[in-house]
Amino acid sequence: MARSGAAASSPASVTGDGARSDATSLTREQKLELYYFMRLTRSLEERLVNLYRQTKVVGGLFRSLGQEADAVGSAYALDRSKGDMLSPLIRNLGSMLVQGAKPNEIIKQYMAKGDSPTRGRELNIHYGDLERGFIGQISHLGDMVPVMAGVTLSFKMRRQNRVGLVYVGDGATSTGAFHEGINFAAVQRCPLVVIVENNGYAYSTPLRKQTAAKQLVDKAIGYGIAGEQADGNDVIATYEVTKRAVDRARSGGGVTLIELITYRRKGHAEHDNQSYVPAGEIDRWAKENDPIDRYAARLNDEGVGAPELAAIDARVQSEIDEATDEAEASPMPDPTDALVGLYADPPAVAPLWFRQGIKSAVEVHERPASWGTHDV
Amino acid sequence: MARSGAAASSPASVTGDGARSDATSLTREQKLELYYFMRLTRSLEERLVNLYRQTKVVGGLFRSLGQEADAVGSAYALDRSKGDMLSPLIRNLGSMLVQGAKPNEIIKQYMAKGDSPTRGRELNIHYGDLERGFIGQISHLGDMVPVMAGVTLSFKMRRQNRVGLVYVGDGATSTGAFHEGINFAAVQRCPLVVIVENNGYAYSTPLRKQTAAKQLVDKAIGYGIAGEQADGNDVIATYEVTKRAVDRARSGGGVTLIELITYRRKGHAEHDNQSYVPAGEIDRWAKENDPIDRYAARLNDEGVGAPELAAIDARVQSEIDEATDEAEASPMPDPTDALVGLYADPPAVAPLWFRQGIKSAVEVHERPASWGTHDV
Amino acid sequence: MSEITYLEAIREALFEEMERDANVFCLGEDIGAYGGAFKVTEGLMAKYGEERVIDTPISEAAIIGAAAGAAHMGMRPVCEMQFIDFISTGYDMLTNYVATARYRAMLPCPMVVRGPSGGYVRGGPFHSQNPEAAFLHTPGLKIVYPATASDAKGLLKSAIRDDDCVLYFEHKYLYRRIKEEMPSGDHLTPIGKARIAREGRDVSIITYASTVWKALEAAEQVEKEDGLSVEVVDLRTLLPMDDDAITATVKKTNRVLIVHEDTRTGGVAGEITARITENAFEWLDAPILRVTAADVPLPYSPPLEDYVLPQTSDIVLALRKLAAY
Amino acid sequence: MSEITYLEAIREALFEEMERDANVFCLGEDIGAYGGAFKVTEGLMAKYGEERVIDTPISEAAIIGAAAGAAHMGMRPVCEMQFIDFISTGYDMLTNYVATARYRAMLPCPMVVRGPSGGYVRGGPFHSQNPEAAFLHTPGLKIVYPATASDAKGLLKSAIRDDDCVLYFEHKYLYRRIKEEMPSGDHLTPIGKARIAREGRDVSIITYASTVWKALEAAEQVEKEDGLSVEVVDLRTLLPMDDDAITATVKKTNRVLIVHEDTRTGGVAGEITARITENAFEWLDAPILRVTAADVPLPYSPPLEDYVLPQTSDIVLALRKLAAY
Ligand SMILES: Cc1ncc(C[n+]2csc(CCOP(=O)(O)OP(=O)(O)O)c2C)c(N)n1
Ligand SMILES: Cc1ncc(C[n+]2csc(CCOP(=O)(O)OP(=O)(O)O)c2C)c(N)n1
Ligand SMILES: [Mg+2]
Ligand SMILES: [Mg+2]
Repeated sequence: MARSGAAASSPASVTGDGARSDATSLTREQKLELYYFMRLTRSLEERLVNLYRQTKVVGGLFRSLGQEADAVGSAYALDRSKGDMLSPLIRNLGSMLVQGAKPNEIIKQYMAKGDSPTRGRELNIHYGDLERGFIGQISHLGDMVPVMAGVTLSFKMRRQNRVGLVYVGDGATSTGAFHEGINFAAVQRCPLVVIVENNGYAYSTPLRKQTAAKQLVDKAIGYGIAGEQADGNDVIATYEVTKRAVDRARSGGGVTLIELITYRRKGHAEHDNQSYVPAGEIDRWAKENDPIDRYAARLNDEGVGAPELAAIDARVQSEIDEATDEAEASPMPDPTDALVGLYADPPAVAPLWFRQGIKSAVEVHERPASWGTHDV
Repeated sequence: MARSGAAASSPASVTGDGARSDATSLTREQKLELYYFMRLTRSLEERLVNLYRQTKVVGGLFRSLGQEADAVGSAYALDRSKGDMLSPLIRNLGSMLVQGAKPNEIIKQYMAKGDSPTRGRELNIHYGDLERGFIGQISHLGDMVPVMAGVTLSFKMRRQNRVGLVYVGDGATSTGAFHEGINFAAVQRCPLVVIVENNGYAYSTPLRKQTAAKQLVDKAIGYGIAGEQADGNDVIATYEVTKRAVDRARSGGGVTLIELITYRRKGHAEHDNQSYVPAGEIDRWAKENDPIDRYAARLNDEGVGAPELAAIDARVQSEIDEATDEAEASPMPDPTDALVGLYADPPAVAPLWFRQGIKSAVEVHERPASWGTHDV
Repeated sequence: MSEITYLEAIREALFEEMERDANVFCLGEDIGAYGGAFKVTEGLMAKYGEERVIDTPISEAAIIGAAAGAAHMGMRPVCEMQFIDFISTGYDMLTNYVATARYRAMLPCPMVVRGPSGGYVRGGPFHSQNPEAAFLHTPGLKIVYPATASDAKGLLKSAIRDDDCVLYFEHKYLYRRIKEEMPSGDHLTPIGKARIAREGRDVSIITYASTVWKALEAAEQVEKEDGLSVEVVDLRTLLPMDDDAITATVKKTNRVLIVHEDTRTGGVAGEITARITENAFEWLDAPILRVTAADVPLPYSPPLEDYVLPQTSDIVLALRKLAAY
Repeated sequence: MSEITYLEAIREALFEEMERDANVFCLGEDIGAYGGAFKVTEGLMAKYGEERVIDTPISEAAIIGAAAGAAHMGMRPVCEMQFIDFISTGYDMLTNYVATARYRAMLPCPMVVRGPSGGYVRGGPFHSQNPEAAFLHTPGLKIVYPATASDAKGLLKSAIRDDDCVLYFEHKYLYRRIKEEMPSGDHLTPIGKARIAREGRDVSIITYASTVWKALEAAEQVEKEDGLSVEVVDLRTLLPMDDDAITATVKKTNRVLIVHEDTRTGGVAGEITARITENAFEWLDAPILRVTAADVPLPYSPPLEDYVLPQTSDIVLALRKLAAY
């Protein structure tokens, strides 16, 4: 395996005891729930691919194939009953599902429906819900780090027992916003976990063109925070390393930077043909290090039979079918809804003079040739 | 001494062999030149204080008292004959003098004269000269790091044997620009030396409110570059550590981050009363760790007699007197020069309609009460 | 009650709002023990502690982003930019994250970003900026820029209570130069409403911030010397713009001069002009004129700064030209 | 010669300029082996190598800052923003460092920042922006925004040769939708000169970029249906603005409609309006009207995006209103 063993390298600056895939306090039920969320993530994305090919998706489609363990395992370490919050990125569909996002919301978002969580304003999984504890990202990479520094600063100021988690990709670690945000949180000892999902690429850019650091976890010491690295394709290891960081944050120990080693098996978005990837690399990860295969094997070893997993798979399928039906039947937004909700006051922007009384701008929506050729 | 011994702590991530104040290949002549530049820096600033008190300085006045060794020793490690370049900050008057800046230029800048290097456009030591190899900074902290990454990238692309040096304060390490710039240079293995002048404060903010890192040199490993720390109040140690980094850069070894431990004995600018500084701290540094006193003692030990140093002091004084006379006699800028030189083409902006044919906007220049109360 | 300066009025607003609402907190560089580069926040940390008056690292993007995050959770952060010129490093955070939060993600973002703005103080190109035009173009933000001490107080208090992000620019030339007795009680200046700084019949000057004072000076001069009656409208809020007040003054005098300290091209005057020609074209008896800074970075040497920035004499010249048209 | 698309024209300009001048190099995210998010730089790295076609980390401020540093030393960098929306994170670097370099420190800064701009492609609020107004306000920059394939090529070549920083916005909706035969030889479009895209007598439309095409469509429609003769001026360069061309068309038709895709308040139309009332007020027979996007972040769902962005039918309506005035 190319890089999945990185957790074992245990650099000087990494605290904790690295991957402990075997030791976990999770119950059997919780373990099956992890499986459920990973399967749901993958199958839901597969459904989106179908819809995309039917040209029912508006805009690009983003996959987290091969990264489901990283997303699900880390989010699972948060305590929803305590009001923990997370800020997902484009590969964190799994994290959002754990936090309570619903498949029909995701499909509606991708189909730009009027009753999608953003009412058709923002694309793909860019949405949030303060109640359920996740915050809608913007495209500008790194920007969510300062925002989550502020979210968790408010936890601290209000003496709340809550923790926040923010994801960044290997590429996003190069942004100024990442740096300013993590440093701010470190100084304030905010209860924040920063997960760097090192999936080897930022769009087409391999890690070595993104940073000269040997490993991204090496950045922790420069911020004076705890740093850990784990195998992001091992859902239990991911859960455990995140859980330690969440506990540390909750008990006043401040920020942890976790580097999860994983691999992006699909292109940046569906249109990307991955011509820049060395031959064989993707296959190797698919064959030797698929997080769901690995986890199913492990569960099997632990006595969970194939029929039990198949039952979960079936449940996932029917949930997705139902969600798809609901999403497809949903209406597109009302054009003039575009004017609503920019400010608390006034509640809507007035239509421009040439649109007074006009309800929609064009009768038929052209589908530009470039649809699907652009990214988040 | 509060923090001057930091060089001895030799953290795991620091390469090289720390402070080697005793071992140096500098000649006697060069050593005296170091003394000259440190003395020139201090005396020139003292002259500026006089001019400031006479309200002849326009705007704030910035001191590097106690940091002369850091500025002079590091800049001295560049090779001007090879076309090395540096980007100074507000505490780097000494670095600029080493690189060829002239006292009369500095005084003219502070007096906003028409024949100052920026013709009255920019304040204090914010100016540069490509010929002599220094680049005019802007106020926005951190921004010079990407710029120097680009300067040194051009050295690399053109197979030139040149090196660049950029200064940042402890405070400026928190900026996104610093992070993006140093990372960019690290990946490109630019021939760049980044000197972090850790003088304990950013304006009124002590280091612990700026970063949670134990030491700033710990940031090096996160960028995959060499890191060294040295006693910035020891001019020889500063020279040596910088020289190693310059040699590394010139021989293709890429970026080095050097943390120089020093102390800002004056306020952020002349108006700052340093009320936030713990009692006794400044005195302690002044008494126990003045870089010029320390260096004079060392030279004395090495056989340089007091008369020889006094002669240098006298030479410095007469150079400054001459420079002051020249600067005082210089004209203020011609008002309409404000319209010249924004673009290469057109060479000047046209005057606005209400100023056609008008040569100056007001007859008498009011001196606002807030002069001197603002910073760079 | 006694008079207080523009700067003291800002400070008073901060004290009152922090006292009134425990969710209000301040963050910025050197605002704590030091009291800020201009001492606006002096005494605040002593009273409200380090947790509600936060000295931050030098990172404007983080200051603004963290404020947004805290605002989502119900806090009411007030960010200080040490000089407003440094807001440029938070430009992305403000225009992309903050301004769109409610619209794209139903995230409330009640926060204020404030800082010393403007020139006439020999501050040079990076300590004299007027960034209002750079943000006028961003739906989702509100922008206020007070010219008087009572508006400085009233607008800041309104801004802190506003449920969206308000950029509050305070003019450093006015900090200690103007004084006023504060209206009694819980003084709020409404956001979005202009103020008639001087009534007049012959020509209108539309302006804001420092140049309100220059406009008033010029108005007085031409009244004395030319017998002209000049109306001066102080916009106070730039976004949303008070179209009613603008249209009303145009209909009254039929001659308009727009004055701002900021550079000319792409400045706020353009937007005002466009609104006037749309809303009151037929009432115009003369071209709309602009007196603004010249289109260069602001140089620091006194003769240069004076030449670049608009002066009272320029306004006088423009008023005469308009009156004679 | 055969026709090439707007996108191919940009690529052709890059190849020609890199061939002509060894100081020209490109830097940006994924522009190398991958050829860029839209494949504008496809083939460039294969031909000129990794040193002259640099895949950078995700750091727009560093890309722009490094370009400036290299430009000081005589290089001619061309920066790609993967989407122009990300230029916001380099806003400080551009407006404070780059734009002032020559003026404050005699530092030459010949560089280009380019990237896919604009909407009509369901890109949502962060992949559809038109940032021209945010920079119009910065003396020291130049801004071009071509509408045709030949201008796309000619302006990029001129921008690369310009001795100052040029922001080059390329409209992604036009990338593959328009084609044109390139003028032969070393084709340069002058910076600062507008283009008459269509001659007319009754009303002038002043516009640029994508809406040039909508303006032409509308012009044709009202010619057919109403017998109106509409002149369409494609500004091409926004900074410096071609006052001569603007004044000339106003004096010819006496009725002006300004159209841009960008949001209304603080958009470029305001500046154009101000210049017209200053330079040609007496020639106006009707108010200057604006057709622009509504003042909201651009939503992504088709019915919403279509509603927010200006459409041909809006221009038709405005032309009729102006003609009837
Ligand atoms: C500031 C900024 N610059 C550029 C982009 C364009 N962009 C979108 S995703 C991406 C690559 C992200 O890579 P990484 O952070 O590793 O996340 P991954 O997609 O691998 O999960 C880029 C360059 C962006 N969104 N934001
Ligand atoms: C981006 C930015 N934010 C704020 C400032 C205001 N400012 C000027 S100097 C300074 C403190 C700098 O501290 P440090 O980097 O440690 O340098 P020192 O003055 O100690 O040498 C601050 C906050 C600035 N110049 N740039
Ligand atoms: Mg990645
Ligand atoms: Mg410092």
